[in-house]
Amino acid sequence: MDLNTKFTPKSWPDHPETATMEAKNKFVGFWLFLGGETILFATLFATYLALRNSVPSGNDFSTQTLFELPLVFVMTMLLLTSSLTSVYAMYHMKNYNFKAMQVWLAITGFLGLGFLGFEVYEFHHYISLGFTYGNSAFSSAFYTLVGTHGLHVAIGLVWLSLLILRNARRGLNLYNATKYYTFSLYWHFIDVVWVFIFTVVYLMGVVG
Amino acid sequence: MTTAANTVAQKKGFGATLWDWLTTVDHKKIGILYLIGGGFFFVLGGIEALMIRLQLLVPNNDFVSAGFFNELITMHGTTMIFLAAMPLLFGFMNAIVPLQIGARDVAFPFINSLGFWMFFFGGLFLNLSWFIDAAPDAGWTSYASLSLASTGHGIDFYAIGLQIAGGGTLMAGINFLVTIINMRAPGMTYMRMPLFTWTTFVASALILFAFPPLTVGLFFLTFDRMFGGNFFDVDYGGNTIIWEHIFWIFGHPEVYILVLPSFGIFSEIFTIFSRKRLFGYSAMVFATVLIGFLGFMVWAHHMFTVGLGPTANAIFAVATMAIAVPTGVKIFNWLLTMWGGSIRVTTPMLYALGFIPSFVMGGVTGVQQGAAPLDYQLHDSYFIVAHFHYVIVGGVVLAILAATHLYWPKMFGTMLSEKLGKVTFWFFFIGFHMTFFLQHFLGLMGMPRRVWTYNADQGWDLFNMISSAGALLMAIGVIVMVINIIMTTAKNERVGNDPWEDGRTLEWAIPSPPPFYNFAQTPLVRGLDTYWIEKQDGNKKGYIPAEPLSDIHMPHGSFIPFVMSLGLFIAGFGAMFRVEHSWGLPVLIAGLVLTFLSMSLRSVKDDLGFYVTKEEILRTERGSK
Amino acid sequence: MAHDIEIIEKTPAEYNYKKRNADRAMRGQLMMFALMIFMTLISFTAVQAGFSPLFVIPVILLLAAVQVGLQLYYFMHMKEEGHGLPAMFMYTGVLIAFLTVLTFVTIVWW
Amino acid sequence: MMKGLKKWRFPAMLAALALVLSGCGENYLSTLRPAGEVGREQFNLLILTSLIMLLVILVVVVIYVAALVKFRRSRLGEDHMPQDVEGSHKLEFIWTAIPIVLLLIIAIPTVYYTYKLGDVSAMEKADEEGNPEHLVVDVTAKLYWWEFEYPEYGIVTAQELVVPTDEKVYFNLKAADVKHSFWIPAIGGKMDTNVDNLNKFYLVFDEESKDLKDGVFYGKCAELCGPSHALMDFKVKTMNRDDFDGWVAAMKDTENQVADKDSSDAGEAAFAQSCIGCHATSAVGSTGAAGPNMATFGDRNRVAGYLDHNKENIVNWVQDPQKYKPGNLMPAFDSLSDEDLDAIADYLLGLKVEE
Ligand code: HEA
Ligand code: HEA
Ligand code: HEC
Ligand code: CUA
Ligand SMILES: [Cu+2]
Repeated sequence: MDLNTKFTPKSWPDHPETATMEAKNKFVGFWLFLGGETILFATLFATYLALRNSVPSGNDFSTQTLFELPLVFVMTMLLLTSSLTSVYAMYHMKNYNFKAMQVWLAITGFLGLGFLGFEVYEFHHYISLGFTYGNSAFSSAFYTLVGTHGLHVAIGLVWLSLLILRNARRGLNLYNATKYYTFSLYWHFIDVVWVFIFTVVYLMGVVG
Repeated sequence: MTTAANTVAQKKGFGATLWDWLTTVDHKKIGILYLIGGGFFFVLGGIEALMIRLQLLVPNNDFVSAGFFNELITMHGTTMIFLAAMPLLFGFMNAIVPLQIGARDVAFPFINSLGFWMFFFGGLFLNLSWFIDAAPDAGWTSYASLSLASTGHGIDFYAIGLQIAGGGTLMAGINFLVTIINMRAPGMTYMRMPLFTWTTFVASALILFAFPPLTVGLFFLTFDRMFGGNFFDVDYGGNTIIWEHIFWIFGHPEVYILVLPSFGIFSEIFTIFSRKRLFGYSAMVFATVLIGFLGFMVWAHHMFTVGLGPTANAIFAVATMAIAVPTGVKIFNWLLTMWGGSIRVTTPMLYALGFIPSFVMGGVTGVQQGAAPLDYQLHDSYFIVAHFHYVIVGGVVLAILAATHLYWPKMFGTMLSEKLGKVTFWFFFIGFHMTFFLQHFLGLMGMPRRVWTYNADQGWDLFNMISSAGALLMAIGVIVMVINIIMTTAKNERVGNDPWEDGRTLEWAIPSPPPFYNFAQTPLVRGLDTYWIEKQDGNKKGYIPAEPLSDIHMPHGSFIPFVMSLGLFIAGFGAMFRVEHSWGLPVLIAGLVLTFLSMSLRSVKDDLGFYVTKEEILRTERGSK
Repeated sequence: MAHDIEIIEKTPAEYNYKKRNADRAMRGQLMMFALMIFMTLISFTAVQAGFSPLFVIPVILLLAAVQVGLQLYYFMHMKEEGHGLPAMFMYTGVLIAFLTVLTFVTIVWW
Repeated sequence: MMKGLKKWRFPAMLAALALVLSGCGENYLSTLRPAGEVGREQFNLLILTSLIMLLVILVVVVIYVAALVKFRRSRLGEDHMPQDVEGSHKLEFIWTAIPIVLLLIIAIPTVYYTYKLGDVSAMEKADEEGNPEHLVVDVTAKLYWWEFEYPEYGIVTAQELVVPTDEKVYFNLKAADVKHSFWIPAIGGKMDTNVDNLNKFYLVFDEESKDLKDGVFYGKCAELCGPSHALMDFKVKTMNRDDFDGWVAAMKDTENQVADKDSSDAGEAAFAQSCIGCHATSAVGSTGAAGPNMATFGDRNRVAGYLDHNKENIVNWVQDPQKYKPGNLMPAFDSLSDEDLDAIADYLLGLKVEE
C-alpha cells in the first residue's frame, strides 16, 4: 500500500479501519487488549471493594466523609461528552472529512484535559486533608484504582496529541485511519471504566 | 536497515549477524531466540533443582544455608515456570503455528520481538538478584505477609522482573491470538486448524485474561514494598488474602497455559506417528476450550486451608474435579488415535508414550487434592510437590523435549540423533519417576514442602535419598541431549521438507528450514491435515497455491523492541534503589523516558515494510530444491 | 496483503446511500448519548435524594451496566457486523471480571 | 474390567489398600496412621479416591499397552496404511459419562466432609453456668514458635500442646507476624494461621500419646514463613480427661511462680536478670509474650521445638540461637558466663508441672 494514495469521499471505503490486513490485525488486537484491560480494572475494582473504608483504628477517613458529588458530576459530564465528540470525529473520519475529524478530536482532547485537571485538583485536595497514598489500605486502593484510570486518560491524551500533530499535514489514509479508530475505541473504554468508577467508588461511597 | 534479511546469514560478519538477531522480527528467528533464552533458564532452574535435591539428600544436611535454600526454591519455581517452560513453548509456538496456518508471519512482528526482549530482560533482571543484594525468598507464590517481611531487595527483584517479563508474555499472547484469528490461509477454517494451533489459541486467550491480574498483584506488591502502599499491610487495614486470590486467579490458569500447548504438541505427535488422523478432533477442540474456560473457575483450590469457609471450599472442590472430564476426553482420544494406527516409536513418539501414564498419574492426584477435606492433609506437603512435577515434568517438560526432537529438523534443517534422543528419554523418564513418585508418600508421611532440612528418623530419610538420586539421572538425560544438539549441529546433515515422512500439517509441506517468507504462495486449505490430503492426492508441491506468485510484503527488522525493553530494565533498577540511593529516581525516569521515546519513535516513523520480488522468490525456491 | 487494496469509486447513488446511513447512525448515537446523560442524572439524583441504600445501590449498578452496554454497542460499534470475536472476548472478560469482584466481596474477610 | 469387580470386592480392596498404606511412616507423624476422627475421615477419603484413581490409571494403561502391542508399525509393516476414523460418539459418550460418575462418587463425601469439618458452631456453646461445653485452645503462631492459650482456664503454654483425648477440641488460629499453618499430620488436616483473621476448626485426639516413641505427636508448620520454617515444629501431648484436668490444675498452681532476681538459685536469679522480659515462668496468663512460656519447660521433649532436650543444647541455644534457628527473634547471650548458663539450664529443666 502506498501511503500517498489519495482518496476522495467517494472512493474512501466504508470501513477504512479494517480495510487492510494490518488494519484488521490492529483492530482485532486492540479489542483483545481491551478484553485484558477489563480484567485489569476488575482486579482493581475488586481490591477497592475489599479494602474500601478499611483504615487503621484512629483514622477516620471514609468514603462518606471524603467524597463530594458535584465535582464528580462535572468530571462525569466532561468525560461523557468527550465520548460523544470522539464519536463525531469517527463520523467524519468515515466521511473522509479530515479537517472536521481533527477538530472534533481536538475538542475531545480538551474535554479530557479538563477531566484530568479536575482529577488532579481532587487528589491534591484529599492529600492536603492528610488522605495520602500511604494513609491506609483504603487510600492505597482508592488512588490506585482512580489513578490508574487517570493514567489511562493521560496516556490517551498523549496518544491523541501525537496522532493529531503527526498527521496534521498528511491527511487521512488507510494507514492512519485504524490508528484514529483504535484511539476512539480506547477513549470509549476509558469512559466505560469511568462509568463504573463514578458508580462504584463515588455514588456507592456516598450512599455508604 | 535490514532489507537484506534475506541474504543468507553465512555471508555476514559477526557484527552483522548479531545485529540481525537483535533486530529480527521474523517469527522463526524469534522462535529460536525463545528456545535459546528458555533453554538457558531451564538449565539454570535445573541446576537450582539439583542443589535443592542435594541439600535434601540426607537429614540435617548443611550443604546450603536456610536462607539460601529459600532463595533456591523460589528462584527454581519462578525460573522454571516463567522463564523456562513458557518461553520454550513460545519458541515452538512462534516457529510452528504461523506455518501450520499457512501464514507468512505473525500478525504483529514488531510486538512479537518486543515480547521476546521483555521476557529476556525481565528474566535477566530477576536473576541479577543472585549477584546484587539477595534473591527473592518467599516462594514462587510470594505470599504477602512473608514477602512484605522479607528484608533486602529479593522480593523487589521478583516483583519488577516478573512485571517486565509478564508484560512480554501478554504481548506474545495477543500476538498469537490475532495471528490465528486473522492470518489463516484461505480454507483454513477454525475446525481445520491443527491441534497445536488450537491449543496455542486457547492458551493465548488464557494469557490475555490471566496476566492482567498478575500485573495488578505485582503492582500492589511493588507499591507496598517500595512506594508506601498498604494493600497487604494489616496494620494499615490491608489484607493478605487479597494477594493470595490475585496470585491464584492468575496462577491456576497459568498451569493450563503451560499444559495446553503441550497437549497440542502431543496431539501432533500421536497423529504423525500413528499415521492416522486425530480421533475425535472436534471433541478434542471442545475439550481444549472447556479446560481453558474451567481453568478460571477453580483457583481457590490452592486456598482450601486458608479458611474461606465450607461453602466456598465445596464449590471450588467440585469445580476442580470437573476439569478431569475434558482432560480425560483428551487422554482417551489420544489412546484411540493410536488404536488402529500404525505406531512408529521414534524419539518424539517415545516421549508421547511416556507422557500418557505420567500425566494421568499427576492428573489424578490433582483430583485427589481437589477433594477439599483431603487437601487439608495434602496441602503444602510433598504430595503437592509430587503432583505438580508429575503434571509439569510429565506433561510440559516431556512435551518440550518431544517438540525439540520433532521440530528440530523443521527449525534447523537437520535431524537430532534418534539414538541419543532415546538415551536422553530413558535417563530422564526413569529419573523423573524416581525423583517424584516417592514424594507422594513423603507428603503423606508428614513431610511439609519448602523445608530446608529435616531431622533424621522421622521416616523420611530413604525416600529423600532416592528422590535426590533420580534428579541426577534427569540431569544426565539433559546433558546427553545437549551433546546430541552439539553433535548434530556439527555434522549438519540437511533434511528435506518432511523428514518424519508422515507429516500431516502445512509446516511439513515447505523446506526445512523454511525460507524467510515461509510460503512462496499462500496455500489453499482443503481440509484437516492439509499436507496429508495433498500427499494422498499425489500433489508433489505439497500444497495448492491460493494465489499467483507475486511480490511478497515483509516487515522491516527493528532495534526498537530491544531498546524499549532495555529502558524498562534500567527503570527497574531505579525504582528499586530509589529510596537508598540518590541516583535511583533519575535512573527510574531515564529508563522510562528511553522506553517511551523509542515507542513514540516507532509510532511516528512510519514503517511500511518492503517487498520481496517475484524473481527473488523464484531464485530462493529453486535453491532450496 | 496490503497491496491488494483496490480503490473502488462509489456511484453517486451508493455514495448518497452511505451518507444517509451514516447520518442516521449518527443521529442514533446522539440519542444514545442523551440516554446516557439521562441515566447519569438519575443515578446522581437517586443518591442525593437519600433513598435507602438497599434500593439505590442496585439501581445505580443497573444503570451503570446499561450505560456501559450502550457505550460498547453504539459508541464502540459492537452491534455492527464483524464484531463477533471482540464480543466473545469481551463477554469472557466480563464473566471473569464478575467472578473476581464477586470473590472479593464475599470471601475476603477480616 | 468392571464386570469382574463384584460388589463385595470393593470394601475388601479398600481394606487391603488401607492396610498396605498404614504400614507407611511413623505413627506419631504419618497421615497414613490417623489417630483421630478428623484424620481418619480424611484417610478414608484418601483410600476411596486412591482406589478410584488406581482404577482410572489401570483402564488407561490397559488400553495403552494393548494399542502399543497390537498396532506397532514393526508388526504391521512399513507400508500399512491405517484407516482414518473421525471419532465415535458412542465411545466419547462413554468416556465422558464414566468419569462423571466416578467424580460424583468422590464429590459427595467431599462436600459432606467439607461441611462437617468446617462446622464450628459448637465452639461458642456454653452450659447453664456459662462454662464452655468444649475445650477451646487459642493458637498463636510466631516466628518460629507456637503459643497455646486455654482461655477457659486462664493458662498458657508454648511449643507443646496438651489436650484431652476422645473429645472435640476446638482451635482459634492466628499468626502474630507472618502467615504460618498449623498441622498435626497424624491427627488431621491443617489450617492456616493468617495474620488477618481468626481461623477456627476442630480436631479429635483418640490415642494417648505416652506410648509413642517420644511420648508425643509431631506437629509442623506447613506454610513457608522464613528461613527456619523447616524447624518450626511443635509437639502434642494427649492424655485422658482426668490426667488433663490434673495438668490444668498443676498449671494453675504456677500462678505466682515468677523468677526472682534475689533467689538463692543462681539459675533463677540469672534468668530473672536477662530472660524474664521475654520468657514467663508462670503458666497463668495470656498470649502475646515475646518468647515461649517456660512454665512447662522441664516437661518438654525438645529445645526450641526440634533440638534434643538436654542441657548442652540449652546452653548452646542461649549462646547463639541464630545458629540453630536462623532468623528467629531471640538475641544471643554469649556474654553470660559458663556457670550462669549452666545454672540457667538447670533451672529451666527444673520447671515442671508434671511429675
Ligand atoms: C501443568 C501444570 C498443572 C496441571 C495440568 C494441573 C492439573 C490439575 N491440578 Fe494442579 N497444580 C500445579 C500444576 C498443574 N496442575 C501446580 C504447579 C501446583 C502447585 C502450586 C504451588 O502451590 O506451588 C498445583 C496444585 C494443585 C492443587 C492445590 C493443592 C494444594 O496446594 O493444596 C490442586 C487442588 O485441587 C490441584 C488440582 C489439579 C487438578 C484437579 C488438575 C486437573 O487438571 C487434572 C486433570 C487430569 C486428569 C484427572 C487425568 C486424566 C483424566 C482421566 C484419565 C479421566 C478419568 C479421571 C477421573 C475420573 C479422575 N493442583
Ligand atoms: C516448569 C516447572 C518446573 C520444572 C520443570 C521443575 C523441575 C524439577 N524440580 Fe521443581 N518446582 C517447580 C517447578 C518446576 N520444577 C515449582 C513451581 C516449585 C515450587 C517452588 C516453591 O515452593 O515456591 C518447585 C519445587 C521443587 C521442589 C520442592 C522444593 C521444596 O518444597 O522445598 C523440588 C524438590 O525436589 C523440586 C525438584 C525438581 C527437580 C529435581 C526437577 C527436574 O525435573 C529438573 C531437571 C533438569 C535438570 C536436572 C537440569 C539439567 C541440566 C544440567 C545438569 C546442566 C547441564 C550443563 C550444561 C548444559 C552446560 N522442585
Ligand atoms: C528478645 C526476647 C528474648 C529474650 C531476652 C530471651 N529469649 Fe529465649 N526465646 C525468645 C524467642 C522469640 C524464642 C523462640 C525461638 C524460636 O523457637 O524460634 C526463644 C526461645 C528460647 C528457648 C527455647 C524454648 C523452648 O520452648 O524450647 C530457650 C531455652 C530460651 N529461649 C532461653 C532463654 C534464656 C535462657 C534467655 C536469657 C538468657 C532468653 N531466652 C532470653 C526470645 C527471647
Ligand atoms: Cu511457620 Cu512455617
Ligand atoms: Cu490449580
